Amino acid sequence: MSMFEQLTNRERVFEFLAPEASPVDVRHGPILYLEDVNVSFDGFKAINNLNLTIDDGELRCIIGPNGAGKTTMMDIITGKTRPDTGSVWFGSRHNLLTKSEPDIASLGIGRKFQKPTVFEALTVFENLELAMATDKRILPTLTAIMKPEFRDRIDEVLEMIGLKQLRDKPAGILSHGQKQWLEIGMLLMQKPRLLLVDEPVAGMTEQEMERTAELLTSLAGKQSVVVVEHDMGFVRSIARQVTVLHQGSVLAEGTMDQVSNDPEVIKVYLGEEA
Amino acid sequence: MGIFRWLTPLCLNALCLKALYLKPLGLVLLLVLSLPAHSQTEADPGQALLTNLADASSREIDAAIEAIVDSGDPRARDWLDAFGNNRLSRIKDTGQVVEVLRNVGRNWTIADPLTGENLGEMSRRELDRVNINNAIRGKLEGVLAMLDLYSDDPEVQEKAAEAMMGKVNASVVKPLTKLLERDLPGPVRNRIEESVAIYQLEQGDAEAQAQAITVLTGSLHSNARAALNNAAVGDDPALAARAQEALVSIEQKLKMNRAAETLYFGLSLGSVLVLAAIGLAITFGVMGVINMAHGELIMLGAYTTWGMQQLLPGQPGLALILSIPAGFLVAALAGIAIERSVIQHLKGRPLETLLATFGVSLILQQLVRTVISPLNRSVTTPEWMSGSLVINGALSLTLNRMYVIGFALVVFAGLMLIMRKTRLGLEVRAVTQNRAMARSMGIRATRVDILTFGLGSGVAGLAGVALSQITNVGPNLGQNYIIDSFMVVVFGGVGNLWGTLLAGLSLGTINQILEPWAGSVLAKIMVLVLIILFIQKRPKGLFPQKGRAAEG
Amino acid sequence: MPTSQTWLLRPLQERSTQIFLGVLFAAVALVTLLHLIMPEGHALHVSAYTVTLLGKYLCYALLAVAVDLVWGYLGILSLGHGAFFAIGGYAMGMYLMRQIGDRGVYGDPVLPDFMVFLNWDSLPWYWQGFDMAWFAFIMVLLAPGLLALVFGFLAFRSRVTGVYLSIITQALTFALMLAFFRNEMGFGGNNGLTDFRDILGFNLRTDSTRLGLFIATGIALAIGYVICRGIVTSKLGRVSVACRDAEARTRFLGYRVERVQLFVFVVSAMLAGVAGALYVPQVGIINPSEFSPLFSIEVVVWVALGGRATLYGAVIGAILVNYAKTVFTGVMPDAWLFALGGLFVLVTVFLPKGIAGLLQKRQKPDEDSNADPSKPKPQEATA
Amino acid sequence: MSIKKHVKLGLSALALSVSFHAMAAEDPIKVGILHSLSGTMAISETALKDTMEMLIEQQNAKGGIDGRQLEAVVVDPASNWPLFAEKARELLEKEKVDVIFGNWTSVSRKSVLPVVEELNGLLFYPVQYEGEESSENVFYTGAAPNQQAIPAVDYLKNELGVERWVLAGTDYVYPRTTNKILETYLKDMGVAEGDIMINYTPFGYSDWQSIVSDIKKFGSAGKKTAVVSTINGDANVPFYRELGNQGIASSDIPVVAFSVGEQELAGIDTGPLVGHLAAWNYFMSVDSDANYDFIDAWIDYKGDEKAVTNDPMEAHYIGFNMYVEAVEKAGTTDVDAVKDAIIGVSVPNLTGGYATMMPNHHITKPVLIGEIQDNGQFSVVWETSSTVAGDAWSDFLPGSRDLISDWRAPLKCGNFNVKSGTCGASAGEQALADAE
Repeated sequence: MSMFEQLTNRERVFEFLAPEASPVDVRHGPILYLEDVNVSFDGFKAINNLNLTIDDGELRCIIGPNGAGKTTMMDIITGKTRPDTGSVWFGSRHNLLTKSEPDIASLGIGRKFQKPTVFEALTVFENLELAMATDKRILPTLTAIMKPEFRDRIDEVLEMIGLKQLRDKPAGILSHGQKQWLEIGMLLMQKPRLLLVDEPVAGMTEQEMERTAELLTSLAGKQSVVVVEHDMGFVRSIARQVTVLHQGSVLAEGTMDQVSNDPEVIKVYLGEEA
Repeated sequence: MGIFRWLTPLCLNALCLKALYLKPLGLVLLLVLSLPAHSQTEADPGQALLTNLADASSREIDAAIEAIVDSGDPRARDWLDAFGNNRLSRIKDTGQVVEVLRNVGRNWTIADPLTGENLGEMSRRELDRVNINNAIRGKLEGVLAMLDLYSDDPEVQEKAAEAMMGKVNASVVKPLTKLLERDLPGPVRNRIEESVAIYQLEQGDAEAQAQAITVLTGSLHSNARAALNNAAVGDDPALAARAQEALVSIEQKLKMNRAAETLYFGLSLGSVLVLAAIGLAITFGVMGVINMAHGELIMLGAYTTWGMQQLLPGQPGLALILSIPAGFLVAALAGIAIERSVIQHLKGRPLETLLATFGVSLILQQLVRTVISPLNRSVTTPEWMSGSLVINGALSLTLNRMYVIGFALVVFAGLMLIMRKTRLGLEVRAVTQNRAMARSMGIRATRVDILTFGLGSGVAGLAGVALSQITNVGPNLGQNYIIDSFMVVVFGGVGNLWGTLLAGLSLGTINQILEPWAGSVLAKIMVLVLIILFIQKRPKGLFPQKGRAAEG
Repeated sequence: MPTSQTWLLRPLQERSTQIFLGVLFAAVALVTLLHLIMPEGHALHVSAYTVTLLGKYLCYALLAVAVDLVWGYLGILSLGHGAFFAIGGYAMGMYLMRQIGDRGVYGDPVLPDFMVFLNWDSLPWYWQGFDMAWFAFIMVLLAPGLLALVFGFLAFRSRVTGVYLSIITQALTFALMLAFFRNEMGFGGNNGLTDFRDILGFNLRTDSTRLGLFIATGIALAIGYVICRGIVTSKLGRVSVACRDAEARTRFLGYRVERVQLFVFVVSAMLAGVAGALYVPQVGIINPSEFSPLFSIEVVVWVALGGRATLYGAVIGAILVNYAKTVFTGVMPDAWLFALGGLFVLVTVFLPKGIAGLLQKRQKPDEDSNADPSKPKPQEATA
Repeated sequence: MSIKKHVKLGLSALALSVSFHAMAAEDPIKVGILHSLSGTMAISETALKDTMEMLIEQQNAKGGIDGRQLEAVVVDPASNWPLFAEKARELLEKEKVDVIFGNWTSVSRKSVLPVVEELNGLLFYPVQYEGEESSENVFYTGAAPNQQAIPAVDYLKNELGVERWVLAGTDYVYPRTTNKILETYLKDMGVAEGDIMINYTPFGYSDWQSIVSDIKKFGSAGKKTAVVSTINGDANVPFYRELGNQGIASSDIPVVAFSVGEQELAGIDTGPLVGHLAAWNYFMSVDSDANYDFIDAWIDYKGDEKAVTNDPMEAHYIGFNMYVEAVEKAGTTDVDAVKDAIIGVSVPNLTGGYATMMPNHHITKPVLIGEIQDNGQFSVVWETSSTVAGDAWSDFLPGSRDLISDWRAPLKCGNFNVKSGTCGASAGEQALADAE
């Protein structure tokens, strides 16, 4: 990015002046565009001319063999990785490539990691508290007090993710599945416009999976959800639109049935699986 | 000036001198054998000469020396050497002049300079040293040099010629010029010509001076420059101008040499840094262990060298060579002990290892203080490592540093080999990349840890051996290097040996380039600040580690 | 604003802080009484020597608390906090030097003695203003704070973390030590600043002043403790812990990790500065050796010994180690380094949670090992 | 010293403890010894502690002072300057010692100074130092600059005809001050600015390459050049090594050192040093019976044939004997009485002469120039015809030119300004402090 842009980009230079999160403009439909995105790690092309659009309120599943670039794509969207070329827009106003992770998060993109990462030293309650969508600058955080409505909101989510009885236990003692849930809960606390969910059901029991499925589908509409998942069964149970990634670019897109009958897909992916 | 009065007669018949010098050893031996008899005849001239020398006041001393040389006595040279080395004493009550063979401790071993017979020990209370000081020693060197010029051994001649530089005066010019008529090895001839020229420049007539300048113009020798400098400020304007030209042309030559010199200094400092840091690069880079006791491991290596020299008195060279493996072993074992006793309990807590090993370093230091001594230990530099390799009058590379540079490179190459070519190296790299994975592939991570740490520590020991030739061997040796070592490793990029090499050498050179105009302290500060700023730009150093291992 | 108080007052409502403050004040009061009331030579009399000694311990304790704040709760192992301590100390020292006025051996009204005999003709600009107490005291906070701000800004912005950060903090204090050793710097070089006469008009060489400084230090420690406690029990404290344990995650929640780090780091540096400022008049000298990296490391070890991420642990650790030093240097001068070194090793290897850890174990054995003992209870959090 | 007492002492430090009852007259005379036994300065200071213990032992064998035995109280300030002040306070306030022998570095003395003045103690300081100080409570038995540096320079100038000067030192106050003094002194003697090169290096500096080569260049300007070294302890070994390796012989560019003594040489491979010079007020090699007896006693005490003696040890020897005599003269150990009694006391030194305590609390010393020998000893090549009295305030520093020190009544002032005719503040202010 050129020096000039650096200087003219208000949000980067005068961060303290920047509004916490200027509204996401989705009047033109899609909430997320990726255009001709390329990334390579010392020679290896992880993402290769990736083009992807997610509509507002859509629930999208992304599948693909290992190394297809699923996680890398999420890293790009959340600002962890910067692409070599291409553009990534959140709504039609925010160029994500110019923003830091916190900016992007406060714009309303929430992410759940492949490997569940919660703050083990903190209690379940505190984990959610930190995730809560509030003013996240230093002094407000320092002087923040636990308003009743906040607590209600948290308890509500606790209810939703079924960790009420573990409310004051340190997150460190949770089971793998429970951590997954907690992290989803943290996502909900963020009230994001777009949720990026990386392998949500890994290590979950059947009924946990079902509940996750319900939850995600219930979210769709209000928020846009992008789910990366290996578990075909699960995908099938929630998927409306499915995108198949292969070698860093979109191989096929459509309903589960469409893609699963797509010969290409069968060759590279389902074929492998079989 | 006056000192060389005596050389005039003596050198008119340079033969006597030559004879005196060239007396074949056998003959001298014969003489010595025949001495007892000789000394019985009560009047050994030597006795008188020595007493005269001993009694001489600073004014009479030249005469006394002169007398000894004139005597043409075969023992004269030994006497003068003894005198020069401060080994002549008088027995207080008898007034007899004796040569002190061993002057350590309360009782000294003395010998009779006339017969060479050992007179056993005597309390130093009973002895009265025959005084000599730098001034006299300087003159003495001139005399001995004059003698040596007649040697057949070119090396001796060269030394002598070197010594003559700036010591020439009226009395020796003639014999020197005579000497030039004989065919001499090139360097000797040049030196003599130059030394004569220097004299001419100071004393000679106009055209002699002109000649002198032409002779000296090429020379890089400091005495030559000194003479020219004097001439340049002299009262004869024409001469001064020419001297000035000569100086300018010399200065040109010097510039190059100085640059080369600075570079050499930089490399040698750099190689010291590399040596000190490379062991750390292994323990720190591979195992993520922050070993604050690393400095003390270096110290152990240095002390091993000292110990070796105690075991093999009189053979510092051999001791030094032997202490390379020994130092490695000692430090390696110490390192392994530390790993087993402390570090293995701190897996995955790198910052805690820092604290624990800091404690260890305190203990090791105090251990050395109490067991050995709080005082520094003296490590002697073997002949072949002292002095310097003379490229030309202005540029000479100190040998000990040159050896250290070489040693550093060898050690580095060795490590590279181990890392690249051996099974251990492979395993080590595997463990570095991904511990769990490596273990699951049947690599015994603990064993690797032990070996790695042993290796790193051993290398620290090697560094100690090298440092013993450059700096103090004392309890604080380690402290002085630990921080620099960390800087080098971090600057180079953790876990990357090439990085460490490059970082060490470049930091050393930068430091040496800055030093002349910034001063030593400021230079060091600048380097530190530079490192801090650099880390801001590249948080993982020159050569960052790739892969997930680096994320941690 | 009303809410801003709550974070500071919150600690006063939690029991651990109340106990801590209680013990601290009781001790200070007791010492004061015994010093004043008991006659010289009485078995229970506390000599001025002991008072000053304790005063020194308290300064170290405050420094340790500052270190614990960044290390324990933010996971930043600073090996350079001695630098902030020393800078605070120098700021105070400069004030004290100016107070000497013309009572220096050369009787120069303005220049300190060391400047006179290294014939400086005038006071360097950075010495200006230190004749005024208020200015000096502001500097005690500002100078270390500013250094921390600049250094921290550079470091955290470029996400220098873990070992690398520790090493460059070490480089920082080392560079400063070398710099202050230089006489050209105008800080008295190796001799540092000494021969102080009086502070705020009180003669430093009287027992009453010493007692006053001791009490002041006690109060400073109390305040410092409450501030730190206030931070760690606030939401910001929990964010810090979050940064410590999962930095990336915290970013994705929308927190500017580098700013959290910077804020806490600067606060901690200022506390360290105050500790240094109180330390100098009590020990009567400030010299570059306070910048020595080894000192900074030692401070960290105090914290480790007392128990990381429990502020009171830092206090315990600082006082214990330094008390041990006092005893050892008396009892076994030749061997005290063994004892100290051994202590460090044993603590880090066998007492990862330090003494505080032991205490907590006794309190609630069911405590899960993953959970950090420092974690505030929710009711505190939401009080 | 009994462990028990020290445990007690330790406890007292933290808890609120027993302070010892005042000494009755027949109690032993307590001699505090304040030398670092650990840390960086242990290298130099441990020997001084042993010396004191030896001297005290000898004195007790002679029946103590006026029948009172002496008792050594040893503490370890661990090379930590604030700790020096703390320990001094401990000695004076808790241990109630009658006198303290101690300190090596200037900074440690500076840090102790306010304490001894406040508590009105006695301190004997045995090391050569930069001067510019005269405290009512401190006796300086080491050399002031005019007892070491200036005579050494005279020697170089007159005996060796040196015209070009390198003043190399470690960057701390002693070298700084000494070099300032020498600079002025040399310039007064008409040495040109360009013929003086001044260089400072940090403590423990080990990379001398470029500096030594600079010296070499500086020396090739045609005039006889010498190095006046105030380089401190550890940095010396690499310095001399580098000199040797770059082929600078003592006959070309002699180095005269003020901080290299027998003890330092013990840790050096003396090969490259032979012929270089040092200026002290005592050398182990001095040919006097007093010295030989002292050495014998020392070697027996240490049980080490290789044990060496050095200048600061002699200073302690002199200081201790002066104290003994002063106490006998005053008939009491009362500090003020001793302070008055000791001025003018003169005791034999180890070089065959006498040392007298001057009113400025400095003593008279002979100045010796020694050449380093291959056996780690010095051979004396020159000495002052008579002893030199220590100068508290140098005549070659602008600030202190007009100051004199005289602790006798009525002047009783450590920094009396002869121009303004007033006594600098410290004494008066001290009186106030005492009054409170």
